[in-house]
Parts: sequence; C-alpha cells; structure tokens
Amino acid sequence: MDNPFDLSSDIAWCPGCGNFAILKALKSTLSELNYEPHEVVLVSGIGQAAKIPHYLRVNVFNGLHGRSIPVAFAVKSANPRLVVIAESGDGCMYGEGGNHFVHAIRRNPDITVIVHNNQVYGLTKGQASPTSEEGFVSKVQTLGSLSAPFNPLSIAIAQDASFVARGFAGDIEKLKEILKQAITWPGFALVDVLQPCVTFNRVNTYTWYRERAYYLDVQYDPEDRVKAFEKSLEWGEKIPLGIFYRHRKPTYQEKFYALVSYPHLLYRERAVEEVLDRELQYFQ
Amino acid sequence: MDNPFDLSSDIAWCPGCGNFAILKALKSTLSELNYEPHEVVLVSGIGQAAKIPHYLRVNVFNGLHGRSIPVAFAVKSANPRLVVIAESGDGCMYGEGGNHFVHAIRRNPDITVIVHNNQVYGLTKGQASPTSEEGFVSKVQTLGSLSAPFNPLSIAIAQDASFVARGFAGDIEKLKEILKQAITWPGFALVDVLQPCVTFNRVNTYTWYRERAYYLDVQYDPEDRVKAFEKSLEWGEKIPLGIFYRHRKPTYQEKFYALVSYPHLLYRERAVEEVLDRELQYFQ
Amino acid sequence: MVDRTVKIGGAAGQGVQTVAEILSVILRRSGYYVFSLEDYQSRIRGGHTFTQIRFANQPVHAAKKSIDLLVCLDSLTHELHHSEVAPQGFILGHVSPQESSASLGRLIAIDFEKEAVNLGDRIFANTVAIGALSRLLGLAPQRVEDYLAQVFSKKGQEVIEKNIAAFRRGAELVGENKLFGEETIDPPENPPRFLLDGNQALGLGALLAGCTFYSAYPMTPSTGIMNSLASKAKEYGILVEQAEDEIAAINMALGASYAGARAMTGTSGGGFCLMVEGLGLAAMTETPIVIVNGQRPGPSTGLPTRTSQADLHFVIHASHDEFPRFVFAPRDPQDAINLVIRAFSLAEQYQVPVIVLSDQYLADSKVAYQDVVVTEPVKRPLPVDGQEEYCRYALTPSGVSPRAIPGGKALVVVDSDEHDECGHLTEDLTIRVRMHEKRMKKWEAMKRETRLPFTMVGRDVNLIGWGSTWGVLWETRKELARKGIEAGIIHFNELWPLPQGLRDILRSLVSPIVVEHNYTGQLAELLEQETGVELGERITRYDGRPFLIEELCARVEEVWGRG
Amino acid sequence: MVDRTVKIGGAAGQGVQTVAEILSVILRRSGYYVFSLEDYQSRIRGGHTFTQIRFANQPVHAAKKSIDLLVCLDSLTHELHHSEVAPQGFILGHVSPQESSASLGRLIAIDFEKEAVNLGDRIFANTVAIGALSRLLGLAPQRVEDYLAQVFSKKGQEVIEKNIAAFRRGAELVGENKLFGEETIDPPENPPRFLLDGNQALGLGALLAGCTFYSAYPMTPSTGIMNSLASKAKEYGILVEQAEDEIAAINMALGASYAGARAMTGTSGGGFCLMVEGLGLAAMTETPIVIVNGQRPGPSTGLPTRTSQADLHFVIHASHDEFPRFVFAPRDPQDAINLVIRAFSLAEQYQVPVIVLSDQYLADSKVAYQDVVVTEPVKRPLPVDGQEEYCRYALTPSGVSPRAIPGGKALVVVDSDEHDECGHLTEDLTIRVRMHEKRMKKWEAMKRETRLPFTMVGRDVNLIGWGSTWGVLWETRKELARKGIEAGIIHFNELWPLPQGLRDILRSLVSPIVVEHNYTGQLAELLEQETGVELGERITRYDGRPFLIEELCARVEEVWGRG
Ligand SMILES: Cc1ncc(C[n+]2csc(CCOP(=O)(O)OP(=O)(O)O)c2C)c(N)n1
Ligand SMILES: Cc1ncc(C[n+]2csc(CCOP(=O)(O)OP(=O)(O)O)c2C)c(N)n1
Ligand code: SF4
Ligand code: SF4
Ligand SMILES: [Mg+2]
Ligand SMILES: [Mg+2]
Repeated sequence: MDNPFDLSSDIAWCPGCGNFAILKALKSTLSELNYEPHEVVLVSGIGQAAKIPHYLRVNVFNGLHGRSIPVAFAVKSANPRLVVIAESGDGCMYGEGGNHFVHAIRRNPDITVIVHNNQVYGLTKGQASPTSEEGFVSKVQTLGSLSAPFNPLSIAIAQDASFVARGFAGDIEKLKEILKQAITWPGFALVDVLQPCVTFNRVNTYTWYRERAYYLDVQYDPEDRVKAFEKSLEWGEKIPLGIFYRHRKPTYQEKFYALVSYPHLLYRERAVEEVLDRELQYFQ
Repeated sequence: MDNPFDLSSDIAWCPGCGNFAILKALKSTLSELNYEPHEVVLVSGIGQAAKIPHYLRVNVFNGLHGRSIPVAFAVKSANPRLVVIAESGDGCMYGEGGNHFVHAIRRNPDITVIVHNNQVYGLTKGQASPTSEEGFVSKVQTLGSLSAPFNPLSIAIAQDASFVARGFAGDIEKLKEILKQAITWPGFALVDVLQPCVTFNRVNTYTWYRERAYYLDVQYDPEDRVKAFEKSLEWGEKIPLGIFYRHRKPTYQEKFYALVSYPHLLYRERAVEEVLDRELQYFQ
Repeated sequence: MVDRTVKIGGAAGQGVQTVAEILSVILRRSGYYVFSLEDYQSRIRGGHTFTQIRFANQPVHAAKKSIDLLVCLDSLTHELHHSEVAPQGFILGHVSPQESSASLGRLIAIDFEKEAVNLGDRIFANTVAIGALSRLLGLAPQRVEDYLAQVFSKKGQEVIEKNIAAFRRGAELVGENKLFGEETIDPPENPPRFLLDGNQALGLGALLAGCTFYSAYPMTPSTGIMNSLASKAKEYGILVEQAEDEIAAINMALGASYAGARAMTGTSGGGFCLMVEGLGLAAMTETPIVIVNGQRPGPSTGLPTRTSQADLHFVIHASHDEFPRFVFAPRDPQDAINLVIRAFSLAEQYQVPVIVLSDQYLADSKVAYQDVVVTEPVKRPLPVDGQEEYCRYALTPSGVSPRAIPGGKALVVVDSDEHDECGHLTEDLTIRVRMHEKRMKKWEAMKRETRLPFTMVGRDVNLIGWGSTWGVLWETRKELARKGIEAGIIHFNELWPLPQGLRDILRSLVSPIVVEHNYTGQLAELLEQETGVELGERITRYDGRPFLIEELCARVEEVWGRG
Repeated sequence: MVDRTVKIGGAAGQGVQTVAEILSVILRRSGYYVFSLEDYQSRIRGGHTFTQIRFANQPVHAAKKSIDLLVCLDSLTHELHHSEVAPQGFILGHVSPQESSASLGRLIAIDFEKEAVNLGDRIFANTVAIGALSRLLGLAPQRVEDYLAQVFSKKGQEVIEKNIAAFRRGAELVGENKLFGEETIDPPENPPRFLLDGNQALGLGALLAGCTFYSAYPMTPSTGIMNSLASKAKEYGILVEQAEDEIAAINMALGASYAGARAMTGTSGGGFCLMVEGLGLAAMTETPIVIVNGQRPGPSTGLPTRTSQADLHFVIHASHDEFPRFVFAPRDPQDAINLVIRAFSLAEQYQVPVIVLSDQYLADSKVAYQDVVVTEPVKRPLPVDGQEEYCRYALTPSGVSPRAIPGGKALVVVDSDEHDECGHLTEDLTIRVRMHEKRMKKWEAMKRETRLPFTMVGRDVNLIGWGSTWGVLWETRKELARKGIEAGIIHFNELWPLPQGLRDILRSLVSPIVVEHNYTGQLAELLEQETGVELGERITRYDGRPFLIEELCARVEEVWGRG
C-alpha cells in the first residue's frame, strides 16, 4: 500500500543521519493512524531537523528558528479539527525556543512536540546544543562546554506536562508506537527522540546510545509524577526510553471551546451594522 | 548603626505592598554580611519589583523587562569580585525572561536571583502572571486563566540548580536568613519570595499565605533532589518555605577562571604590534 | 458658547480616573462634546496623575492648556497646576498651604476625605468631589444621581444611597458658586451620543473586522486593546491569549492567521522590537497580520506611560532585507475604527503585514461623537479551496497568489526560507529572484492603494502632521483663524507607502510647518526624502506630553512670525 | 602577467573547502596573490558547493566569472559549471557523461575516489585532486608536499606518507598537461605574506582592540567570528559565551561592558532582529557595544548561506525612538581589522552602539596581503574612578558623561527608563527633555567623526558602493580602463552618520551608478535623501551571489552606453 504521506524530495540530510528514521516513523505513524495529509499540519523551526516537513505530504508551516510551538498552539486553537505537530531540533526547541517550550506546557494545548535531539547544533556546524554533555568540545566550546545539559523530560514533568516520552531513532518500530500514542493523546505531548548526528556528534553515536538505552518495562507506572521525575534523571550508564509520564487533564482547546459557542476561529459572517449597534451602547 | 545601603528615595510602591519587606530584608542582609555598597551590583528588569535597585545604595543595572539574568551573568563573569544579584518580578523572571532563567541554571553562575513573586503583573495593572493560579480572573483573563501555574522551584530543581529556596515577605527575619545563605552561596541561588500585592492580587493575600505557609523543619534534607522535587510540588492547603535544595558544584566563574590565566575581563594593556605579530602567523 | 476645561488631579490610586470617567459620561449625557486626556506615571499608587476634560457645545478634538476648574484630590495637584487656572476659574478640593495665596482661581477648599469619613467611609471621597464639581458646572443633579445609581447598581442599594448622600454633600459645600456666570449653557442640536478612547476604538475596529485571535503581552499603552477584545471573548468567540513574550505573541498571531483566523497583535516600542523577526516571517510567508504599535517615549523602557511619535522610521524599515508593508496611524478614535478595518482588509488583500501606529495620547484620550460611522467596508477575500496540486506561492502578475488555508483539499506549505511556488525550501537562485520580485511587485499596487492626506490648504501657513495630532492641528487652525491667520492642514493617517501625488501638494504650500511628537521630525524627513520638497520648519515636542492648543498656536505664530 | 581562476566544486561534505584552503595557502606561499570565494548551501552533506580561487602575481580583490581550471569532485560540478570554463582552460576530475562532449575546456577525467581507493582509502581523494591540480598549475611539488606534511602533522607519519603518495599519484595522472603555456610565471617582488577572510579579520580586529567578552548565538555567516575568538579564549583570557538566544547574547554583552569589559556580539539579520530591543538599551544606558550583523538574503530565514547588502536602512533605524549610533561596513578583511578597532574606540568614546555590517561574501572570502597594516589606534578612554557622589549621566556640553565602572568608589547606576543625572528612574519631564537632548547631542560630534568615502573620481562613469563590494568595484574599474572607459569609485565603509561634505562630491560626478547587493538600492536612496543629489542609475543584484568582475563590467557598459 502506498503511503499517502510519501513525497519525493531531495533530502538535505547526511547519509546515515538519525533523521531519516524519524521521518520514516512519522510517515508510517500518520498513515497507520489513518489521517489524511490535508488534516495534518506540521510546524517546524530552523535547523537540520526542522527541514522534515518538506519531506512528506502535509500542510506545512516552516517558521522561525525556535518558534514552532507558539505557531502550533495557534493553529490548533484556530482550527481544532487539525492534527498539529511541532517538530524541530534540540537547539530550536530547547535553546532559542526554550521559553515557548516551558510555557506551552502550562497551557496544555492538544499538540504533539517531536524533538530531534542530536545533542548538537547540526545545521550551524557542530556547536554545543542545550542538551550537549558538559565538556563537549567544538569550535565555539574550545574550553569544553561549561554548562550542564538541559533535561527536557525533567522540565516537562516539573511543569506537569500531559504526556512525556523519549524515543530513539535507532528503533523505528518502538518510535512509531510512542509517536502513535503521543499524537493521539489529548493534550501536550512531548516526544524527545535521541537522534545520532553522524557528522558533528562524535560522542553520542548510535553505538553510544545502543549500549545505554533500554525501555521502561510494563511495571513502570507513568502516572506517578515523582517517580517519573526520578526516572527522568537517569542518564549515563543507562538511558531509559518509553513513556515517562502521562497525566490526562483538560486541554487548552477543550477549556476554551467549552466557554464560547463557536467551534473554531475561522471566518464568520458578521453583520457589521448589527455588531456596531450592539457594541456602541457600551460607549454611551 | 546606620545601614550603608540606606538611600532616601520616593518609593513608588503601594502602601502595604510586600515589596517593602523584601527591600528591608535585602538591605539588612547586605549590611549584616558586611558588604560595602560599591561591591554589590543589583540587576533588575522592568515591573514594580524591578524598581527595587533605585531604593538602596548599590551599583545598579536596571535593564529590560525579562533580561536581568543574562546581564547579571555577564557582570559577574567580567568581574568576579562583585557580588551580583538579579532581582525582579515573577512576570519578568519567569515570563518574558523564562528562557534565561532556565538556561542560566545550566551555567551555574555565582549569582543570586531574587524573585518578588506576587503571582500577578503589578505594573501593567493586574493581568495573570506565569505563577497565577489557573482560573485567575482579570481584564485580560476574562474567562479565567486557562493555564496551569509555572512552578519555579520544581523547574529549578529539575535543572539541578545549585540553591533553591522560597521566602515570604510576611516574615522579614526568616527571609533575611534565607537571603544571607543564598547570597553567600557559591553558585546559582534562587530565592522565590511570596509577595502579597495588595492592589491587584485579591486571591493570594497576606492572610492567604499566612494560613498556608510553614517552614521546612530541621529534619528536611535539602541535598536530596527527588525529595526536594516532591516537596516543591506541595502547594495549596500547605505551602512550604525555606531551603528546598542545595547542591554545591563548581560555578561557571570557577570553571572559566581555572582555565585561563587572568583574574577578570577588565582592561588589560596589550601591545597591539606584539599581538598582531603573534597572530598573523596563523594566516601565513 | 461653552468651552471649558476641568482638570482632576491626585495621586495614583486616589481615583482620578474614576472621577474623570464619571464626569465625562455625565457631561456627554448632558449634551456636551468632550475631549479628555490622561496623564499618569508608571506606578500604581502615589505620585501624581491627572485627567483633563474639555467640554463644549460643539465637537472638540484636543486639549487646552488653560483650565477653568482644577479639582485637587490632593494638595500636590494644587501646587503643580494652580498656575494653569484661568482668572475666572475655580480651584476645588485639597489646597496646598504654600500655594493657596498665590493661586489665580477662586478657591473652594474642601477636604473630600474628611467629608467622606464624616459620611461613614473614606471611600465616598470621590463622590463628594463629583457632587462639588457637578454643582459648580451646573449639571442637573437628577441626571448625575441616576448615573451614580447605575454605576453602583451591582453593589446594592445601600452603597447607592450612601453615594447619593456623598454627592449631595459635595454639592452643598460648593454653595452658590458657579463656573458659568453670564454664559448661556446651550446644548447642541445634535448632541454627542458616544464617548470612546483610542484603545477601545482599536478593539472595536478589530471586532467589526472579524478578528477572532488576539495574542499579546501586556504593555502600556496598548494593553487596553487586549482588555477591549477580552471583554468580548465569550460573546463573540474571540481567543485573546496572553503570550509568554512578544515573540510568542506575533508567532501565535501568524499561526492563527495561517490557519484561517483574522489575527492581530498589539504592543509598544520595546515589544515591537521583539516582534521584528516575526514581522519578516509574515512578509516571507505572505501571512496577513495586523500589528498595533502604541508609541511611547524611548529609547528603551523610556517613559512607559507617556506619548510619542518617534517610531515611524523604525517600523517602516523594521526587519532585515526588504518587503512591502503598510503603515497607518489613526488620527482619533473614530478614525481608528475604520483604519483597523482597512488594515485587516489590506493585509489579506495583499498578504502583507500592516502596522498601525498608535500612541499613548490616542490610546487614552476619550472623544465624544455624535455618530460613530463605519465607512470602511469589511473586505475579506475568501481563501480559495485549492486543489491537490495547489501551490501557495503561484506566480501571478500582481505578485499576490491565491491563498488557501489548511483543512481543505489543498496542502498549504509556507516557509521562512526562500521557497518555490509550492512553498518548499529552495536553493535555486533563479527561483529566489522570481520570488523576491514577486513579493516586491506588490508594492506597485500598494502605492496606489494608500490615500492622500487630509488636505485643507491655508493661505498663510500650513501645518503638516500625522496620526494622533490631527485634533490639535484642527483646533489650532481654528484658533489661528481667530487671530486672522489662515492655516492649512495636511494630515497623514496612511504613511507607508507614501501616497502618490504628494509632491504637487507639498510644493504648493505656503510656510509649511511639520508638527510631530519626536526629536528629529521623522515625517518631515520622510516627506523631504520622497518628494524632494524642502519643508523647512518643524515644531517638535518630546517630553512625553501631547501638544496643547494654545501652546501649539503660540509656537506656530512664533515660527510664522520669523518666516 | 598571471591571473587565473580555479573553481573547485562538489557536494557538501566532499571536501571542497579543504582542497580550496590547501590550494589557497600553497598558492600564497608560491608567491601568488589570492582572492577566494565560497558558495555553499544550507546543508551539511550533498547538494552542491564550490570555492573559486583567483590567483595572480599582483594583488586581486574580486572574483572573475571566467574559469581557467574547473576541478570537479563530482559530476554535478561539471554539469553546472563547464560553460564557465575559458577556451584554453581545463576541466579536471569527475566528468558528467551528458556534458563531456559539450565542454569548452580541455578535459582530464580522473576519478579521484577510485584512485584513492586504489591507494588504500577514499579519504585520500582530495589529496589526489590536489596533486592533479598542483601539477596543472605548475606548483613546485616540494612546497606542496611540505605543506601537506604540516597539515597532517598531528595525524602521524603514516597519514603523511599516504597523503604524499596520493599527491604524487594525482600529479602523475595529469601528465604533461599545463595550464600555463607561453605565460611566464613571475612571482611579484613583494609577495603576499598573509591570507585571511572577513570573519577571521573581524575576530582579529576585536582581539587587537582588547575585546574580552563575546556572546553570541550561532548564525551563518557570523559564526566564524565566534570561532575565531573562541580559538583565542584560553591564550588571551577571552570569555566566548554561546547564549541561549540572541536576546541573551546582546544583554550579556551589555552587562559585560557595563562591568568594564570590551564586549561584542555578532549575528545575522534574524538574530539582529532579536537584538533590536537590546540595541535601544545600549543607547539609553549609554553602554558601549559593538554588534556585527553579517548580512544574508531575506526576508526572514531567506537564503542562510548567501550574501546580501539589504539591512542598511534597517540597522540605521532599528529600535524605537531616536538615538545616535555608528554604522560601518568593511570593504575587505584588511579594512575589517581596522574598522572593528575603530568601532570599539568610538563606541567607548561616545558611549553609543556601533553596528558593523558584514555579509556572507566578506565573511567567507579570503584575500592575500603583502602586509596587514593596523592603522587604527586602539583608543580606550579609561573609566573614571568616580567619587562617592558620582553621577553616571552628568550633563556635559558634548552629551558624553564621564564613565565609571562598578567596583570602584563610585556607585554606577544605569537605567533603561528615563533617568536623572545619577541614573535613577525619573518621571520629571524637564529632566527627560534634558536627557534626551544630551543623548541626541552626541550626534553633532559623531557627524564630524565619520570619514569620507574612498573617492577616485572618474571622467566617464562613477561607481558608488559600500561595504564588501569595494574589491569588485576596484577590479571593474581596471577592466573598464582596459576598454578605454575611465571609471571612478566612491566607496563607503562608514555609513552612518553619513560623512559631511558629500553633496559636493556627489554633485560633481559624471554618470554616477550605485552598485548594491539589494533590490531597492538602499545606499542610493540614503545618499539621495541626505544630499538631494539625484544619482539616477542603479545596478543591483539580489540572488544571493556577489557581483563578478566581467558581469559588473558588462552591466556598467550597458548602463553607460544607454546614458
Ligand atoms: C534567530 C536565529 N538564530 C540563529 C539561527 C541559525 N541557526 C539555524 S539552525 C541552528 C541550530 C540548529 O540546531 P538544532 O535546532 O539542534 O537542529 P539540528 O540542525 O541539530 O537538527 C541555528 C543556530 C537562525 N536561523 N535564526
Ligand atoms: C518587552 C516588554 N514587554 C512588556 C513590558 C511591559 N511590562 C512592564 S512590567 C510588566 C509586568 C510586570 O510584572 P512582574 O514582572 O510580575 O512585576 P510586578 O510589577 O508584578 O512586580 C510588563 C508586562 C515591557 N516593559 N517590556
Ligand atoms: S549534520 Fe548531523 S543532524 Fe544534520 S543531517 Fe547531518 S548527521 Fe543529521
Ligand atoms: S501593584 Fe501590587 S506589587 Fe505593585 S507596588 Fe502595588 S501592591 Fe506592590
Ligand atoms: Mg540539534
Ligand atoms: Mg509580579
């Protein structure tokens, strides 16, 4: 069966890059969820990862570096029937876009945020990203990075994000499963995907991840916030993958649309004269 | 004894505002720590709280809304002998400045961040701030705020901030104790101060806080990150005060200055010709 | 003819604005035209604030310097403003001991607070003041009492009654004093029916234009627009989102617009700075958006609660590289309604950003109108329901491509990178050239779109201005006429692209003087640059306060006398 | 006279830049002057990228269109560029099957990779190419081998030996072919000693100026400045901090400057947008800062790796309200060193922001110099060690106040709000006026500070330009001279405030043509606006590539022919 999300394009990624696996997983996920391309909006920023929307058949808003989340929030709010995904790199989402990441969680919009976390700035040629390990050396971090890494899962859990997961580009099948749950989850869903960058990250390679990664087992209870937090701190010898935390609560869109009697924010015929007459009474 | 930090000024705060207590506590703290005014730099943003540097005798950088932390980081880095405090409101630090808050923690600069957390935007007349409770009603949040509050302590702990505390403007003595520890702490120290806004916040009043606030007791172990996280989630019936978390680790400035052989970034006589000669060899 | 000015002053938090608002409405309901001006500091309590209300039995559009009645809610007000009171005027309220002998006007010392306390609570002080000034102004007591009952209706009968008592007590204290002596109070034939300020008008314009999404971060003087739309959120299904910062605000608005909502954002200079990258995104993705920038004095934080017109050059050139945009600046609240509607229409017609320059003076000044007229049609080119092979940036002779929104059959692909006709990222430099020319091409039609300035050529001198100064130019013109000087007015509310045909207008002007709230004379520079006509004289003000009629008049006379 | 161009093309990641860099150094060491140009896409692997190296036995300052030697690391290079090869030229490397017959130049098909694999590893492919082209260019093998040994010295003897073998194999494959036939290779008397690009020069200038703090967020084409300073961090004790975003970057730089460091930041258009609020903060607090904006085509993300000169108007007017600033645009790497030093001096002397406009063309182009001359003195007004009653904004006739830094006796109080002389927030509007005038007053002296353009008036035609186009104007002038057309050059590297006395220069020019990498002709507009002199013709390019000599020459001839 043809995947309706397939698009033939000149893909600008390096051969062997983890991004290919994420693209593949995403396309399969969307198609297996029986969405149609025109129902889906993919919002991205700038970076290597952020080019992904150009490689599949969907609606695309490829905006500014760091700013995909506010756009995604608004698209979903304006037209809640759309399936909205914000997808970009770790620099884009957690660096330049850090403030939006943190505050969007507070709103709990019904969007999925997929982060290609290669622990490096790929497109700008290898500087440390927020998730790079302390000591990471690059042409800018000549003394080694002096900063501790940003832990996206801990921060998301600290903000009580509705759905928090980690995937690995080295395992497409499991990634698909996680993506399926994330995209169908009603509320803010974060999927941080460990994505080897074969060109600039010589530390966190496929092998490095493979040696450490394991999946949370069935006993693990993703509803316990403190446990989830504790789990999210595990990084180094062992790196857990899977769904860390889940907390179903009303989404922003559910709350807003319960309060107003319109189903969306799209064009409405409004008789100007009538509205004017009604409104002018407040200025009398 | 006269406090050398005293300054007579026309204070623009509302009578009864919690800001006065914070000002008082800060001045006493600095004087009791035997600092001299010229050793201290107070960096602030914009808002009611952010006016504080104009009310005491210190060096002042009253910068942009939301941007006090990057300035404080750089001041401390340029001249590590200065005592550097970034101080502002909850909107300034956690809203507009949220990205700097999150990323500064990763650097662990030796600065103290004091937040006047009145859970509201005071200066702009009463809109919800990031820390306002969900449902908070204002002229902008006419439907009640649809967002969950930002939990600064949880986020700081999630990032492994070096020192994380909460004070209350209703208890100057205890606040002073916390401030003393924070300011002398080597590394990033956050003091979130519950500060009643008598004009715009009719929910979180002195009484409201007093009925709920209690101090962490001596048994409490501020070195346990997961416990600290769990504690930081406590909010509602009971609100803990005190030092939630402490983790001594090398500061940014310690790390940087250990790597270079200069004690600061201030003016150095450099013979241009000599440097030029040395450097031009790389372009041969 | 009645034409009087009341100034009410006090500390922030004392209720200056409440008293002023009640008075303005009562004056309007009594048949007077009103123009009110707010002056306040960037603090919540204390300091000094005042509102100045001019009322007359014909339309008024600006404030006067000379005051007929100064209402002092504190003695600082007396101290600061007593010298502005006209010889036949009154000073009412808390008297400053140092100044009382020197005061020009007749003094009626009343301790509003003491009176209120006598009536049971300090809270009634403002109503005592209203009582006193209503009597002095000869306003019908019944009308005021009815209005007070309406204002306090939600607080219950007891509160209403106590306020009425306070009101009566205030009136009583004034005794037989009257501001109007021989003067006939002659309400106009067509009395004003509406009273609204710039921010309310900007909000109303957006509402009428069908705006359903407003994202912003609070910032004086534009927060009022957000308040205005938020007060309608439930009724009209408008999403008003307070963003975490201005960057999020503009990106949200663009996302909403992309998805098919009519979206707007509003801010002031510092916040606009943060939106500059988003402005370029709007241009590159050709996503319609309306951005209100409420000007205040800078640089940087500057004077947050004062007025300014110093962002013109900035907004015209904001963001890197080049792209077409519209810049409008409403002349008053009535104009603001229409210009915002027009902003939405043109933003969608040309798929470009439209910047509306407001300022604190426009935002906070209330003007009374006999009628509020919406002349601007709400035009909304319906998005096309593209086919599968839809291309968002299809090349067309006008540079404007048919626009679809996501959700229909067409896939809508937009990109901040240079892109091909279908919106996909490209590094093909031939396509780049075509796309850049496509965007720039819109300029030609846009240039024909902007309207010529309000033009009334004067024989002796010609005042050129833009935005919120229209009213004071208009009033100054009348004032000058009284002195035998025939002044013209050339006033711009559409500034960019500069309308065609200006050179002929400007060349013909005798003694042109450009009047602006900035230091360098930005409109003057712009006009000289674009038309090559030297405009010579400038009158500028940059202390954060608006021009007042007498003052502007005197400065025009001075400049003209020199010339 | 030798004057040849080599173009090396391939996919990103194939090593085009490595080959080019090695070749450039060897050419320089062989006594040639070099000018190289980089053209790459916004991707890391694949696509197409090339470097073009012109070398000659006299200084060269721009690139030619016509190529003498095309080195194809892949066959796409052949396909795309074969038509640019001069009739006597060579095409070396991977041949495109479709194009090979149509190629103009002489073909030497070599499969570098296959040869490398034969030698043990694909990795030697680039060295094979270097061997081949060195032989074709007649470069002394020993010199090349020595340099290769130096380049690979850290990788051990084996790697060196294998590379030398690869090099020899490449040379062997070329056989007796030679690019230089009759031509005498005549190295100049004063051979070039240094080779550096714009970003390296900007970094070196900052280092020489005593910069100790550089905060930035990576952004093409300015990341190289950060790399340059970071490579010196340890040795010179420079703090190079990668900020979380550009807003943090500029605020950090301002904090460091306030505390007494010489601080700089660098970015490109979109990042500069985010710094605009900080720019105003610099102005209001009067904190010195140098900001490099490396231009690339927009709007928005645009073409991240291409060149542009379209941010001039933007940076001149960026940020709300009005304040003085300097805007410079270096003409080449040598000039960049001096202008950055000057930027630091003037930023501190006037306590204003200085913006340096670079672009991708300047940033990435390498130029060889016989000598690198630092003509600009490093001026650093030492901060005053204020007394206790020190006031940061003391009013002075020049508008510049004595500056202290914190840590000494003086308390240094700075504020983004309007403030009094001591830096404390004020709402006193009289003080506001004085402070605003104080800041604006600096403008008068600043206007006398900026230097006149490089001026060489031509009899027939006069080319006006700014920034990185200096070299191509210079070369075009020579080319035109050969055709009997005497062209002049008026070239600006100091743009704002526009230097005094321009009107006379511009008025005197025969056939002025303004040459710019943008759409509307921003310098032309600026000059016309400020001087009132009509400059008529414009030659613009906005596809993201720089002007090449022949091309510009032809366009000048065309315009001139018309006129
Ligand atoms: C405002 C702004 N600043 C900087 C850049 C330059 N830039 C483009 S991509 C990128 C980093 C990309 O890193 P990441 O988001 O991790 O994506 P990756 O390339 O690693 O997939 C940067 C800094 C930009 N486009 N816009
Ligand atoms: C870029 C920018 N956006 C908005 C503002 C307007 N503004 C000033 S203070 C403030 C909020 C203040 O809230 P908070 O930081 O909590 O301080 P508080 O007044 O409550 O002490 C805002 C939004 C500004 N000055 N700059
Ligand atoms: S640079 Fe890294 S992240 Fe980017 S495409 Fe190449 S391997 Fe992937
Ligand atoms: S508005 Fe609130 S926070 Fe501000 S001074 Fe008044 S009481 Fe304090
Ligand atoms: Mg990355
Ligand atoms: Mg607050």
